Amino acid sequence: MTHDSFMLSEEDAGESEVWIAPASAPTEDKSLYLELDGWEGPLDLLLDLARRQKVDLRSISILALVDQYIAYIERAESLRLEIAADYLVMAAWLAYLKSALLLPKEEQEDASPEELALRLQLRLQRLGAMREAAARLMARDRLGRDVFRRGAPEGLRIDRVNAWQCAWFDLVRAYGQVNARTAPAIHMVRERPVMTLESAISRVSAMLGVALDWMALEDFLPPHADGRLRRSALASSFVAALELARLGKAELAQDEIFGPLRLRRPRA
Amino acid sequence: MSEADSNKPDDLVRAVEATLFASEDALTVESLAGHLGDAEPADIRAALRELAAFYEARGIQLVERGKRWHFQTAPDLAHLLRREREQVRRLSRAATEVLAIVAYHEPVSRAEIESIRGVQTSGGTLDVLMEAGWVRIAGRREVPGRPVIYATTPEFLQHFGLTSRRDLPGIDDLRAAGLLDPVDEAYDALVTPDEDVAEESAEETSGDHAA
Amino acid sequence: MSEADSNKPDDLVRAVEATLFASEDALTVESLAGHLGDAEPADIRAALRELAAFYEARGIQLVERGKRWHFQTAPDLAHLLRREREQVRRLSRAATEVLAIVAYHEPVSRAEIESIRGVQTSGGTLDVLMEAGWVRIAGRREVPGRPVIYATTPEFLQHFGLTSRRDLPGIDDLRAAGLLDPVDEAYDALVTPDEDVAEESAEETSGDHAA
Repeated sequence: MTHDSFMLSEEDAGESEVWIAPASAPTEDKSLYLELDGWEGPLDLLLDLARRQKVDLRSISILALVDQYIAYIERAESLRLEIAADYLVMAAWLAYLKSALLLPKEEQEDASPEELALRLQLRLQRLGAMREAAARLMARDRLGRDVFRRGAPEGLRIDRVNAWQCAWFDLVRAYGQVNARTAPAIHMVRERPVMTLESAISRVSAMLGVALDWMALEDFLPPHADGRLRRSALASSFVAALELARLGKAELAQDEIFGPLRLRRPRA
Repeated sequence: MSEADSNKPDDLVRAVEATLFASEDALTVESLAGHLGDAEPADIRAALRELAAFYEARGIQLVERGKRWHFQTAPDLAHLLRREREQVRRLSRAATEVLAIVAYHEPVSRAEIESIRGVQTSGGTLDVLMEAGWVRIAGRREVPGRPVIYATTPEFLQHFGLTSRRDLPGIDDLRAAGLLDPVDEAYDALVTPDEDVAEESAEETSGDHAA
Repeated sequence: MSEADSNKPDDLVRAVEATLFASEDALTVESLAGHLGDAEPADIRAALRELAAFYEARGIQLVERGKRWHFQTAPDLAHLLRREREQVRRLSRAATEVLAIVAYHEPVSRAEIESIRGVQTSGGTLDVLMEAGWVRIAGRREVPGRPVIYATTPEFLQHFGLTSRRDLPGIDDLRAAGLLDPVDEAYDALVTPDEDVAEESAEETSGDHAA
């Protein structure tokens, strides 16, 4: 029997949910032949034949079993049924076993025929036990067939929410690390654009010399100073204005708090 | 009606009841504890026992299958529910035998399955059982060739209504009779002069077949 | 345990109980009668009433909605079905750095963060900080490309036990040392005529974050 035909016979056997052991089928020869495709291999057939002896598997007659099997195969051949090779191999082996069992006992190199017979019996017992176990298993109250889970469960769900943790120290240290990492680059370009007090004093006093009237402090700043340079220039120019006023070289006016600061040359 | 008065379970019992009832899957004590905040596993086990006893005679039952708990209908009502709700896939005879062999012998390799059945097992048979969720690959045997070994799953226990593998029908008898041992071991046990082993195994073999 | 003795409903009640439990839909009295053979609708109604009363105080309840009956989890236990589980997770080093930069320099764009860190910042990092509730989007910078700018939240202050961002340790010392000036900003101040950027960023850095 080929691999494929095994598959086929499995499909066919699937028709009966709780598998009924062929042993319980009628023992009539004809039905036996018709079931040929139903066997799961020669051991399966042997087990079924053994069951027909209606005794405990431990006390079956191996000789009778061998005869039954060989007779079965011969009848199948006479009916021109296709018989898979492994059934024929088993038949040949059983014929050998039978002859060995019948011949007077001698010293043999191979295992003794009694040992072979006993091993065959043990195998049949084991397969029989699993066959029964399978039947009992299939006959249990099965979920989805005999007993049922709830038809429409609401379902459970756990939503995981991350609770992030970060310690204060880790935060500060991380910042320190960022700075340490970028510090060398910062040193390279840290030179700031500034206007020194000296240059502010000279610029403001020079511009006061030509101014005719009040001028806002901002007007004294270098025209192209932007950003930080402008802030520096503003601060320096303010201090320069204070210094010039102290020296009597400038007059300062501011009409309101935070109002514009104005500057002019002192009236002579 | 009057029953309701004497029928006020405590909060944890109600919570376990509701959680198992709502769950799509069977739940372990641990996963129940996860759902029920800081409930102690011991308390949950007590609640499960209380519920199982409470539902015992009802149309719904609380059962344990492989350390997982779920509600299901009472088996004796199968005739009412079976009619339209047959969901169980039909298994081939080969597949049922292979399933039994895996269940009773696990973990077991394909070669061991084949040596019991005396026939090659088509790959499709094991695939069907794995697709059904009843059999899984349980690793490899650390022998030459490192063959894959198979075992059953919690779903197997659930489906066949087994609390654990020890619940498998007749497994104790089979084990005692040596019928789960390989032929070689059984043979050695039979022919060694140590008569006790042989006697014992023979007795129990004949004993359990009547059962 | 002893409850089981006094808890033996009659057959019809058990059958109704199991049928409703196993059904995927809510069932009318008529469809229940159909399932349960020749049961009288009146008997089924009585069974339903008995079951509803029986389950009233339990974790499961039998309810009628538009003449259809079904079991459901007790409403007061609904919170068990959708549970939030807090998972404590430590902020990664990259995320901690980004958080520190946002805290010290806010409001700050992703490009600015990257220029300060000297490495690219994955979008996921800022997402994590926003999920944690510590960083928020604070608008867009009014410069070409209008980049999103980020700032810290009140939850950030709370988590780190700060009254205001001024409490961040060492910020004044760091600023005095010029360590807070990102490389590019210092350079930009020299070469770009766009005064607003520098002004704004400078103002907001020292501005009132106590609010």
